[in-house]
Amino acid sequence: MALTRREFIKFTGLGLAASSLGMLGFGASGEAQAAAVRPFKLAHATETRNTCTYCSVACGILIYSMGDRAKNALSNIIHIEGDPDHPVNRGTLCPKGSALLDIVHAPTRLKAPRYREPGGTEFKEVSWDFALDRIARLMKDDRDKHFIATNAAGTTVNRWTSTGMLAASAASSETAYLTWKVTRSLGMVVFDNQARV
Amino acid sequence: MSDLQSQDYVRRSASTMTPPAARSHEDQVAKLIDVSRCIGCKACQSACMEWNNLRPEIGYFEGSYENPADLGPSVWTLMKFAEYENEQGNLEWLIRKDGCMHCEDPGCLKACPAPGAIVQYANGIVDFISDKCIGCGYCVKGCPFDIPRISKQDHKSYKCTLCSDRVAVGLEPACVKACPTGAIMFGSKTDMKDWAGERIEELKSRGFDKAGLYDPPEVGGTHVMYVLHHADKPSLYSGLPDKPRISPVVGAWKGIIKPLAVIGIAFAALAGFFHAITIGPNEVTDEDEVEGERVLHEAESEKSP
Amino acid sequence: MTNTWQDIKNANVVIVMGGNAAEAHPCGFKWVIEAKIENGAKLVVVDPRFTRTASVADYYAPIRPGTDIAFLSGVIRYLLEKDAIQHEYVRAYTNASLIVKDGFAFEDGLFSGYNEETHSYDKSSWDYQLDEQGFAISDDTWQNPRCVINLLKQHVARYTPEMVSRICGTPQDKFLHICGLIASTAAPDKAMTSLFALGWTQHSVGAQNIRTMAMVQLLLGNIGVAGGGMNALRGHSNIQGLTDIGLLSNQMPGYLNLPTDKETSFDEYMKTKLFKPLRPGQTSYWQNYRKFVVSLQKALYGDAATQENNWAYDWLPKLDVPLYDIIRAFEMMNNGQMTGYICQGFNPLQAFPDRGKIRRGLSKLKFLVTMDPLDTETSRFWQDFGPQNPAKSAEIQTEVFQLPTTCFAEENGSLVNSARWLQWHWKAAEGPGQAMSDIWIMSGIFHRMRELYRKEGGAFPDPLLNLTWKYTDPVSPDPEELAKEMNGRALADLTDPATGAVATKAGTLLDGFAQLRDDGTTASGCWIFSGCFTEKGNQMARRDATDPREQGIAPNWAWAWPANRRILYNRASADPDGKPWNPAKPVISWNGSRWVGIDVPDYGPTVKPSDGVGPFIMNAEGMGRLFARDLMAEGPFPEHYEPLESPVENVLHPKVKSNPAARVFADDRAAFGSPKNFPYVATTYRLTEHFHYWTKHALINAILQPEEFIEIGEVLAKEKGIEQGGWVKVSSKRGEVVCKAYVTKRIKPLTVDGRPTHVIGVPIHWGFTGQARKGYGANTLTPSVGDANTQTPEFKAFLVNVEKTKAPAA
Amino acid sequence: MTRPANAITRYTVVNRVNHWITAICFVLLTLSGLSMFHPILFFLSDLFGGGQWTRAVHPWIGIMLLVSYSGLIIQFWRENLVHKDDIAWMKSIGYVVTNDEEHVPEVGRNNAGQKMVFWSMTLLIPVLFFSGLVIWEVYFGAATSIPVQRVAVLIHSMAAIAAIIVWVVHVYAAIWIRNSVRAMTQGYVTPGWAWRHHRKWLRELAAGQHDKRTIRKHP
Repeated sequence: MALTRREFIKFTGLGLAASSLGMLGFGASGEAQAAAVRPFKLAHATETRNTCTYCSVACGILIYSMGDRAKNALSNIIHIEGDPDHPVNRGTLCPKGSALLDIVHAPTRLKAPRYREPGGTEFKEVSWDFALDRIARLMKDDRDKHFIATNAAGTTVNRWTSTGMLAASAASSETAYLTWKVTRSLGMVVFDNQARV
Repeated sequence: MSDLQSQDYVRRSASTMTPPAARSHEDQVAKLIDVSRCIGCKACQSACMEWNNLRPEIGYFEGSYENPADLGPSVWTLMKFAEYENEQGNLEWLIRKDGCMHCEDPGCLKACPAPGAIVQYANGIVDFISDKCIGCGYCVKGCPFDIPRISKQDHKSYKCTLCSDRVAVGLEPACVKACPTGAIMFGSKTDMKDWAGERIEELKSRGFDKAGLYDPPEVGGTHVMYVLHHADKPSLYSGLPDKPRISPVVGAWKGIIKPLAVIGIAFAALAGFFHAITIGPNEVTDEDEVEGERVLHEAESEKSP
Repeated sequence: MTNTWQDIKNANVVIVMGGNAAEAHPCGFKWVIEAKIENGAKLVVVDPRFTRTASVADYYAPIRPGTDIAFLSGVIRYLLEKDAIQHEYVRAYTNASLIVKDGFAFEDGLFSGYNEETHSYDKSSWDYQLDEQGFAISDDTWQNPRCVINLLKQHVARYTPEMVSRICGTPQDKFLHICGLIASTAAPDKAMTSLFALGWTQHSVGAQNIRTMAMVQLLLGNIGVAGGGMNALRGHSNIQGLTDIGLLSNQMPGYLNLPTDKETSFDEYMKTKLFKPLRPGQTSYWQNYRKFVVSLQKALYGDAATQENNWAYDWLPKLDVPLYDIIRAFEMMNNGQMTGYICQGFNPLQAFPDRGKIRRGLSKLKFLVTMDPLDTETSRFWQDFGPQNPAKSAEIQTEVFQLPTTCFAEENGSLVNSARWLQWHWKAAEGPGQAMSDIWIMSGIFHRMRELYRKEGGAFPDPLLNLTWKYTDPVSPDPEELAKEMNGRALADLTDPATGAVATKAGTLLDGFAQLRDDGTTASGCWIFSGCFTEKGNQMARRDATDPREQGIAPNWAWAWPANRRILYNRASADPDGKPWNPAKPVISWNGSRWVGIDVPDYGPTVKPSDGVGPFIMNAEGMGRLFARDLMAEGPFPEHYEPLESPVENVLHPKVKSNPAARVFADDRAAFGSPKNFPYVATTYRLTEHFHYWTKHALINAILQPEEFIEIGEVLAKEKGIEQGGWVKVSSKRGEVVCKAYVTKRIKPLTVDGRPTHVIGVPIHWGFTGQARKGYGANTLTPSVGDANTQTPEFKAFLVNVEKTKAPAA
Repeated sequence: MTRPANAITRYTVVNRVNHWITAICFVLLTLSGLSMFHPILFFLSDLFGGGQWTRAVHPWIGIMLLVSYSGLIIQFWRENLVHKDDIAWMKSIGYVVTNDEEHVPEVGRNNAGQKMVFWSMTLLIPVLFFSGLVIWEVYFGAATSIPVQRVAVLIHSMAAIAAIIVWVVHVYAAIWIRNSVRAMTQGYVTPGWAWRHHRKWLRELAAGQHDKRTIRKHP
């Protein structure tokens, strides 16, 4: 077999360090084979298939979380990368998708319901019950006050225009459907989503 | 026969070693960056930061899409953008992913004084082993591409590892996987060169007569290669060196100076040694003492009234 | 998208205009690169800026923002003049041959029937001449001057290359070169794909921008074929799904229209929806409209929706105006007509035009509820953040609820991508702290409201009390149950009408919308999703990526509506005899007894080619429309109208400068600036490093693009003494932004009507919450006016001034 | 400390303390510097607590050396000025190395060899200091360009080698010329030593051309 390039380099001692040491004839080689590569961090992480939350290319993603879903382990997401099986993205992700981990763990993720009083300068944490009871009360009061059952012509129109809803275009279709049901059952018509922006 | 995910060392800084030869390392890995497919989206940067747990400081807008402003201890790859008006007066936005080139003949490794702080695996990856790094910055001086950066936090040198932790388990590097347009490919160096050949043909068919592969022989070739539309002028791409080579100054310092130094110092020491055993010490004799005393006494008596 | 992302690789020409696919959809854009490499495709980019898409283009031409219709009308003129159209396709599959009513006319920028007072058209003349049977009259020889194709030719005759260049600022040679590239795909076996997004929609003529290109594509025979189509790249991950499910003021799930005041009864409503074929033998989904509506009502109200109560028709709210879109909502807020607003995963303070108006509107609410995983600007509109949000908290009486929600990684469910694929995803971890799912929160509000109405009574509680809620866990319904409800199920045993045998047992999930009935025996929450979750299981969770012939269909990956069809109008991929136009890339073809191929036919599977049923089965004539009849607000043919804020007059018809059918509220009109004070054209856009206003919360993205800036050409920068990276003040009549400048070669002055016109680029991503540096937000500058059809705000063309300024005090 | 009654003070306490501070710094710098210069000597870094410590401490010792050596320059520059005598001494270097002092011209306080050591170090230490600053990564890594740093590192290592060779000569000379070490440790020499090695200086001393205190005073 002809001399490969690697062997050529080895034999000719192209490396200057190696050559000068070679001249002296000794050096530290004993510990050369110590483990060096950073351990692979996903070895036993739990893999969950998901879809990127950002744009409508809808790249397939693999979410890796610490913990194997055992009863005593609370899963924590440690890494997200592209799903190589996905026909569109084939494992790739854009700069937003590649950084999904940082949106999941953003310091500005909200962790508790908060409430701001009229004229207030700060939010204060409140319980879910307080928030939802109060919201339902405000909505009902407004609906009862402003609901339009019939228009000037006497036609039944059953609409409520004084409270509006903007729906989330990153929410799942199931969330969207449930939102639609609730919103429309209240007669709400000021209703939109991000389709235009 | 391929052992592309090998973790065997073939080079190790500041050490002599016999590369393990029993295993076959016929082929090596390479990353091919096809700038003609690159859209500068920074997915590679993002994926690199995410995988390697790197989060540099949030910077400022500084008159370019280049962010952060420079490579750094926690910026191992960086998209560089150059607005170039060609001879026809048409604008070309030349975007290049900068980062470690994983030279076959790595200047950093040569310059490094700390045994084992820089290693090269049999697959060609040049890796910095942080716990052995002493932070001297010699690798910075050894590198022909201006890549390594020393951290002010831990005074260790950092750069792209070519995701050696992923490659070691048979995965492609994070940037390669993320790249949306396939501008970054990964595989054996042979395959990458073949693929680059096809790409260059295609580019030539689109009128880029000077398209070519950047695999600079001056550093023994690299394990990160570029397909350039203007391979005749690599420096158009935000200063990619036209002819990268380990600086002769570094060569002298890490090369000829070392044996000369040893010879010089050893010669001085040996000269002394042999002088000592041949000629021996120069000792004051009793006569000297007498003479000395005499001179002093004469002087004192002269001055004495 | 009419086609799939991967199908882009089959194109011969890819035109990116009205979008910036490389930056906004990098992973989808890979298929453009594939087309270039594997199919030798040419990539053409037309954009005001030399974008990252342009950086890999074969050909780039600049264009002034808001003049795409002029450009594309010029293309149509070129195609007709050079006869570079696919004749057989145009003749058979478009309405080119149909004869238009005599009353239809176009003069001085206005179509027939304009009412100056209402800024709207009486569209009765915008239609075909019909024969006694009610079918449109046709002249296949195109001799009749009232043929659509002849009227079109006449309409676009004004758009000469000189005129295009004069309006758009695109150099003539570049325009003509692009015309040539486009024309090359008129060959039956060649295809061009059009990739677009907000660059076309966010104009006062947004819908017409898209229509014009659709017409180009029809003339070239590029709709329905592999590598062709009109591909709206779309925005958010489930923007398609929310549109499909009708979370819009005038919509119901599956593109069914919410009733209006005029539709006083269910019968009246159905009358306007009745499908009347305009060509003999034409069929359409819309024949089944009643089945869809009844099945929806049964899904919503169950046993309470009966034949007797007209399927609870009166429980649906009815509209008195065409749209209660967001621009109108904020107009109402500012007028004190609104009490409350719920923003679910939506940040209107950043996202909607005229930020000052948005802030004033929110300040007038009694209550605001935000539901979001992140700390949004909207939820803090009342807080003083300095010049970026100068709010006087004490004066704002709005009660604000900031509700923390889980995110994508913390829930199960499906999303619909722009290629209409419904893809299921799985939860990976719990949400942080007390964050709860939107489903839990909406259910919580619903239960509390229902309880209050039960206890206290109140305004018309019937729909609320009768809404179906038969979920295993009513507090937090399982997404799978909701998906099944949308898919639909049989409420009684369904018999095959031909044999009388029971085909579908009561209670079973339906296989598709073909099984829907209008007698109340089926329920389906979203007819187009019917088939997504059948007795065979969750079709959206399918993961077989097999792709026959690697043509980019992957029919067994997830599920696509309608009926798992991947390429819409795919009948048009074959010639009238059923033979593929492009034998190398067939989609479906007629095998003598039925339609076969790699995709589900968008057509009756056994309808013979000789039956002459048109391929565009959503349309009453079964044809692609070069003449839109009465479906567009501003005319059946596209016409160039200047943006509401524009630096020049409309050179085609000075009297009618801008979209005559645009809806402009008086206070918004007063906030338009003139070119005298605001001489530069501005356009807003996204950068690839960020997703709207979310990713400034993600550290990596904040690092990748940390700070607000604008882009300005070298010539104007020099004129204004603006340095690279220096500080500038950009102002419009509505507000000002102080930020840094990116002086670039990528924006060049355009010569418009003989005068140099400068364009300023304004990326949108910065606000005052999150990790990136604080910014004013591009919507500080933008005008509050929408497209005449959709009310999509005109973010892409408006007027500003720019001045050098000093760095603000830290 | 006992000392003979006829002792002549050659180095004062200040001289000696200063010298030995310099010497310690120099040795530490040599050890740490060599450990970073040549891989076979990397083990020397263990003396300083490992490579990181060696790298960190080396420049600080360098600063100490510069300051310390400046003291020596101030104290000794006059007596190291070059004279015609030095040339004569250089010419008779053969007799010097063979211990044949009688054939060597009479030497003043310092011979030409000693002066060469002094001036070599006076040149090399600032060179080492300034080239060292350029490559002091922690503080000055960004102050100069990489090509400049490359040159600096080359200069630094060459200067260091030169300094080490000078040092070897210096150390050997001290051992070779017996009782020189005592001069720098205890400060005195005997009249005989002075007669033998620095006869001219002895005569000058005797003639009172130097401070009287240097003779038979407590050093």
